[in-house]
Amino acid sequence: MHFHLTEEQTAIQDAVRGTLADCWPIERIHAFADGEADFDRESWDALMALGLGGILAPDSGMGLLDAALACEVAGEAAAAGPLIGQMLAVAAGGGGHLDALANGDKVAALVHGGSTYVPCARAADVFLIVDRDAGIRLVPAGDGVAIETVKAADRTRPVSKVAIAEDAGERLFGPDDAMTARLADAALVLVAADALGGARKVTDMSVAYAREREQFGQPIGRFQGLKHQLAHMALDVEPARALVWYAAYAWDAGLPDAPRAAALAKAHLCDVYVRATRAAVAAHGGIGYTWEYGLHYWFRRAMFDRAWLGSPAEHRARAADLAGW
Amino acid sequence: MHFHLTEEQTAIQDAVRGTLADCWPIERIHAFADGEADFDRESWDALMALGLGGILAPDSGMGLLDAALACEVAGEAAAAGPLIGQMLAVAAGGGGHLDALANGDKVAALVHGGSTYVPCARAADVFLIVDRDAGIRLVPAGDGVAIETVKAADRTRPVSKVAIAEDAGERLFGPDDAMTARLADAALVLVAADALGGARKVTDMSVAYAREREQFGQPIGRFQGLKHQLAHMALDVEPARALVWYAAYAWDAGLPDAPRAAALAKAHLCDVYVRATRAAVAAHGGIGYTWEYGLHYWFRRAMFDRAWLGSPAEHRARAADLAGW
Amino acid sequence: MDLSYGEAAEAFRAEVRAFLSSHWPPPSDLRGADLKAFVRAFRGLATERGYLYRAIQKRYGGSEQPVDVIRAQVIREEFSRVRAPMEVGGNGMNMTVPTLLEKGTDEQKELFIRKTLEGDYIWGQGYSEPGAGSDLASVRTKGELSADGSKWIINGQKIWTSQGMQATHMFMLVRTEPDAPKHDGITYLLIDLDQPGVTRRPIRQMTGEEGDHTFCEFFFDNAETPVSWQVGTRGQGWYVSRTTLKHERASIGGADGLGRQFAKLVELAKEVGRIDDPLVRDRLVQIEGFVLAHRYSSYRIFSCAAAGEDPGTVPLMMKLLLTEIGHEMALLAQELIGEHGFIEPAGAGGRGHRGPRGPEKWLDQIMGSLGNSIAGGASNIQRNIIGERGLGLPRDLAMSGER
Amino acid sequence: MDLSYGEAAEAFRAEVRAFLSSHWPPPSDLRGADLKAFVRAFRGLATERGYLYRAIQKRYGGSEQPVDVIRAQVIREEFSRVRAPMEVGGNGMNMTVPTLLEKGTDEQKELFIRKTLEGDYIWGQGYSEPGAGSDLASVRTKGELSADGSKWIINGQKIWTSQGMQATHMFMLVRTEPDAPKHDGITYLLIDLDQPGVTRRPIRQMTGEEGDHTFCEFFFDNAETPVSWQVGTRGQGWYVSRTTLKHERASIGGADGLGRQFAKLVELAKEVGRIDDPLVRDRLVQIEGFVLAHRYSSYRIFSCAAAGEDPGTVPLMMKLLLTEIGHEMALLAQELIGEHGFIEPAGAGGRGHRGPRGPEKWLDQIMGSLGNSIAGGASNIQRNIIGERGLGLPRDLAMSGER
Repeated sequence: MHFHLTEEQTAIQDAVRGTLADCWPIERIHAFADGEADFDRESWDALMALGLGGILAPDSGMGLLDAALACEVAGEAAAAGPLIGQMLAVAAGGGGHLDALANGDKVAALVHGGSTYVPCARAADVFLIVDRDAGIRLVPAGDGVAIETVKAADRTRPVSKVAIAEDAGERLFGPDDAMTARLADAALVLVAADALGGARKVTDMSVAYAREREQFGQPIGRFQGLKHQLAHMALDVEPARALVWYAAYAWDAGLPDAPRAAALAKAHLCDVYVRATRAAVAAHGGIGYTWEYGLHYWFRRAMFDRAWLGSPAEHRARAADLAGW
Repeated sequence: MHFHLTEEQTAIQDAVRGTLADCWPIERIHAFADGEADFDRESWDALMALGLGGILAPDSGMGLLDAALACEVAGEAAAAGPLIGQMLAVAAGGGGHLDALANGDKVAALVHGGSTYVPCARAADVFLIVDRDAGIRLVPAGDGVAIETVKAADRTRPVSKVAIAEDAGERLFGPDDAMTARLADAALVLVAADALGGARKVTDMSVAYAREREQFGQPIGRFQGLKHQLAHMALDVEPARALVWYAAYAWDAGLPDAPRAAALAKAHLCDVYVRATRAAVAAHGGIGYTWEYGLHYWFRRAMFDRAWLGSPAEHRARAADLAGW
Repeated sequence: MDLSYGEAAEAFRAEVRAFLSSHWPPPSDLRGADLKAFVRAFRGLATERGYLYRAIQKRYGGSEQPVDVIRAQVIREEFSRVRAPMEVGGNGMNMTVPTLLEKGTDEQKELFIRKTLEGDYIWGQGYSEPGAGSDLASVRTKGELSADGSKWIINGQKIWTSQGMQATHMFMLVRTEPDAPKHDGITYLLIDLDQPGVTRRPIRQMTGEEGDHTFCEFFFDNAETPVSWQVGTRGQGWYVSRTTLKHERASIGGADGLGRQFAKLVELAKEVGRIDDPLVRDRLVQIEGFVLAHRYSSYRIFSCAAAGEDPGTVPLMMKLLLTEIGHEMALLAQELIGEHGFIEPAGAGGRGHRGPRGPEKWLDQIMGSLGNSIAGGASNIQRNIIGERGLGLPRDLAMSGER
Repeated sequence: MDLSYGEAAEAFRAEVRAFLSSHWPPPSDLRGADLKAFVRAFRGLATERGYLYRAIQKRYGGSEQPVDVIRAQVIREEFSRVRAPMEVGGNGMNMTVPTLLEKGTDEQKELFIRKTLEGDYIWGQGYSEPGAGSDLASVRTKGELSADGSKWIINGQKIWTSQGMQATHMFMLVRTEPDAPKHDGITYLLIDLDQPGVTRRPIRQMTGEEGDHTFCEFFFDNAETPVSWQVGTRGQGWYVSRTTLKHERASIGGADGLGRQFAKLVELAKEVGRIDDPLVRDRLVQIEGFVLAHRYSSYRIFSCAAAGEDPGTVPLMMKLLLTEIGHEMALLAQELIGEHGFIEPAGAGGRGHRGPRGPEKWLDQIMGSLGNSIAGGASNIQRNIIGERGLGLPRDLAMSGER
């Protein structure tokens, strides 16, 4: 029985955390957010140098849990770059680009079947379309792919409008292939992990602020009103971590409840993330409402995670169906 | 423009409140709750002596708002007796018993169409069946009415199981008669008023307790945690009062949105009542959980009000339909 | 109960309508300075007729009318129906003028009130400081008398000044007696912002907004103001400011605005094809219950005010109720907009992006609803107010020194 | 990650199963005292084999096994699978025994531990007093030494003693030095409840329950206990009791119970024909998210314990999480039972009503969920613990004197 992180996993998370702390201090996030790019090569290369691109490669010896741990830290750091798409493209076999994708030379963006919005699309060399009803395709950028730049709300993973011709690229798996559902499930778990990291980050920011900031001659965290609100944020976030772990574990172990665990984790964590970011702004008061302080980057990521790949209500309805109720 | 109580209305409420305070000190509530009766003649006569039975008589010069103000105080006092049924039977014209109902000599129980549970059924001389789909009937106790005593959860308005023959009694209004819908709406407003009174009562009990009770050398109401919980109870209850007033006013004035206002008030206040009673028990700690302290009587009334005449979800669905969404 | 205003009010309404129909709107070809002059003249006429600035004496440019909340409401309704300009808004009318009327010298009243209500002086609020927030009495901006005793010399920083880019003047709290107890060392000053010692910087908010109407930070570096512009006694500024805050609280509300926003939420549900979803219908009616509780409670407060009766505790709750309903609406809006929320709405972000606004415009409300908890006293302060002033619970230990 | 227990554990499981299959269940015709004797003998055997009382030394009747949470879990699973009796429960095992093992004298250990784990002594908790609640240190029950110094004479009242009707003994906090600071004047005593100075009264709860297993009030009127039954130093009882409370907290949890209750809620939705209602489906899965977060977090805590690693802050949250999930389930149950909730469930109400239980049985859970906030520390105390111990926020001013 082992249901907590191994020393190695903790060490990997720490390494990714360190790298991302170097890449994305708040000033760099500001600069990226106010720029026009949807991708940052330097930070991407640093992550890829850690081997994150190849975590889900068939022979990596790692699994979705390891991928989720990396995505969690990316969510914490509000990192730019289509990490989830990259990992899944590799998991899908790479369609002839496996090495270039695993080492990050090529960039893969994830396209949710039926959605026209794609994060980091302008930087992508290939598009991985994951569609439970239509299967999985890998489409190289270029012919058959039309990209329209829009003003994105999530400034750290800006979306573009993308239209892909139906016959473009290569179909990797059909709709009935088990891999299609598995990759769609994996995507849900990785978004849930991103949400977990973000929710934990804004909780930590709020707690740190409440310990420092004084009002009426007291650190504001001494007041029960705020203290209980922070306790509730932590209560919402920390136990939910185990949902992500379980969903990733179930996927790695091929347990029968893996699809349901993925749907539940996506729905639950994305709700948690939205609640946590809202509570964090309230806990900070005025400063949390400024652009400069930066809480809004996570708020915007929470909005994105929630709606991307289907809303919580949608996945809860699926989870109810999957339970056979 | 007048959207608050007149001096006269306040005086009537105070008179009813005073009478009920005499009738129902907590010891009498305990005794009634542990007894077998579903009716208390003495307190009933005291209320009827105030004229509450006849408020909705065609010539009373009063209206549903006045009836609601009385029901609110009955809810506050956790009073026994089928006050709502009595008022509505009179509003329905009394089917030949108008005077005896208005002065309380005869007792009317309200039967919600389709439901088998009827509060205070064993004491009833007549049954007023209100059914939006089948119209309104008045049925005398006796032949064609079978009553089975059950152990009721709401100890202050105990229900029985009642089966009434389809051809029993007299049909007062058909399903398409406007009075049928109007009386069904009035019933919703009166239950909302009962819920308002109960919710306000348990809030007041909680506040009083928080001001008296000391822990850690402080009145517990000084602690922000509890203070904010009590503020939220008050915030939930006090503004909702105006929903009851508006629904009663709209019914009295025959405004087109009266049916919707009734549905909304019933749904909203019954939710408020359940939340308030739960919060009150939590605010009191252990003592609130004892039988003797008596909070549970309002908790049980809240459970009853919520489910009686249709759940909040049911009336919200109706309200959405009535809005033409 | 009766929601009509009565015959006298309807007669008055007819009078107001007649006035409006002959003086508003301006000729459709009027532009720029001409339009401005027209509006100014219109306000003058409306004031002469007793429709505007009713609480203000004639000598300061008001119409000096007896208190009549029904008439005031009729005026609001009729002006708003034809979109005619009412009183100049902002901190000047809400805070400076009431404070001056109550605590100002005759000279100050002469100097500031008329100019404020004619819109020439625009006032920024100088209460909050970085690191102060809800604890306004912890002011650190310093005021020192000049050597000749004629001027206050001001050094420090103020933050969260609304309309900061337009403001011509500021009312501010400065610490003038550093050794006095926290609440007793503060002085209330008025200051002209157009001077070298004052620097202003717009604050970019989380919505990205940073235009003419955003909040500002102000830096004071030996800024000056005459001693005669001090309101109330030296060292008693905290108590002067308390008057003002009450005025601010009373001016926040807006049942109509909330109702309009709720109607838009229903429209959004239709626009995105979710209006038939039972979950959405249930949530909408749940929220509407609170929206209507707020609306009818505002009727109740209004009705008590009109009758001169005590409305009880419910006025203390309106601000927090509004904030909480805003949160609930935001959460449902987030559910409804779905992927539309991936796009920044036009007009936001300060990068000059303009254009038509689809469902993504709800992003403004979604983030804006968070701003409500901050403006005009944070929600936890509101909860304290309800608990302490409304329910009579004892004050916090940490604030037992506060008044 | 790996939720299997590994080969060694499975070998151990086989051994436990073999033991159980030869010693449980009792012959089906066994009744009354014979059945009791069988159970007692079974526990004795199971202890000899090292399955029960693992943390307790052999000399006191335990099996003195090395700490092995995996084995302990396997034992729990296997015993529970065949419904075999495990350790005697209640306050005795959860609180008295751990306290005695840590702070008791040899005489006390000899005297009480074996009798407790064989079920002869049943312990009531004597902490709460009327008017004390979460503030346990405000004990007012008085303890005074007898003239000859051999006995404590106890006067006062205790409340919320679980299993109060069965209890043979009580561990209690009494104030022995009225002039010492609040926390330093308390002594921890053990007392025999079978004496004239002790009166017990069952507390009827809001569910109506008032049977053998309800809480009690105890009144002490010159009750006595030998000085040798005092645990720890005189005046240091508060600190002795702190050890105990930790044990209690660790023993509350129960992911399986919560999961079973959730499964029943789903059954209820089916039973009342609401399972196809989209609102109900959505609420069910929302709640299930929390139920599973609780379950998997208990795996996480268990796994860390098995590996001897620090599980972080999540153990501090499990009690409040459970309480809050209970509330959410109660609210949905209230929606689902509808008119079934008009009937008191059989077995409740103390009026001897017995019979089959339909959906109305949820009334027990609905009211019971409120009891959770009270038992084992009120929810606001749990929130303080999470905020202060979990997040490192500073202590309340009012409690700055507490430790």
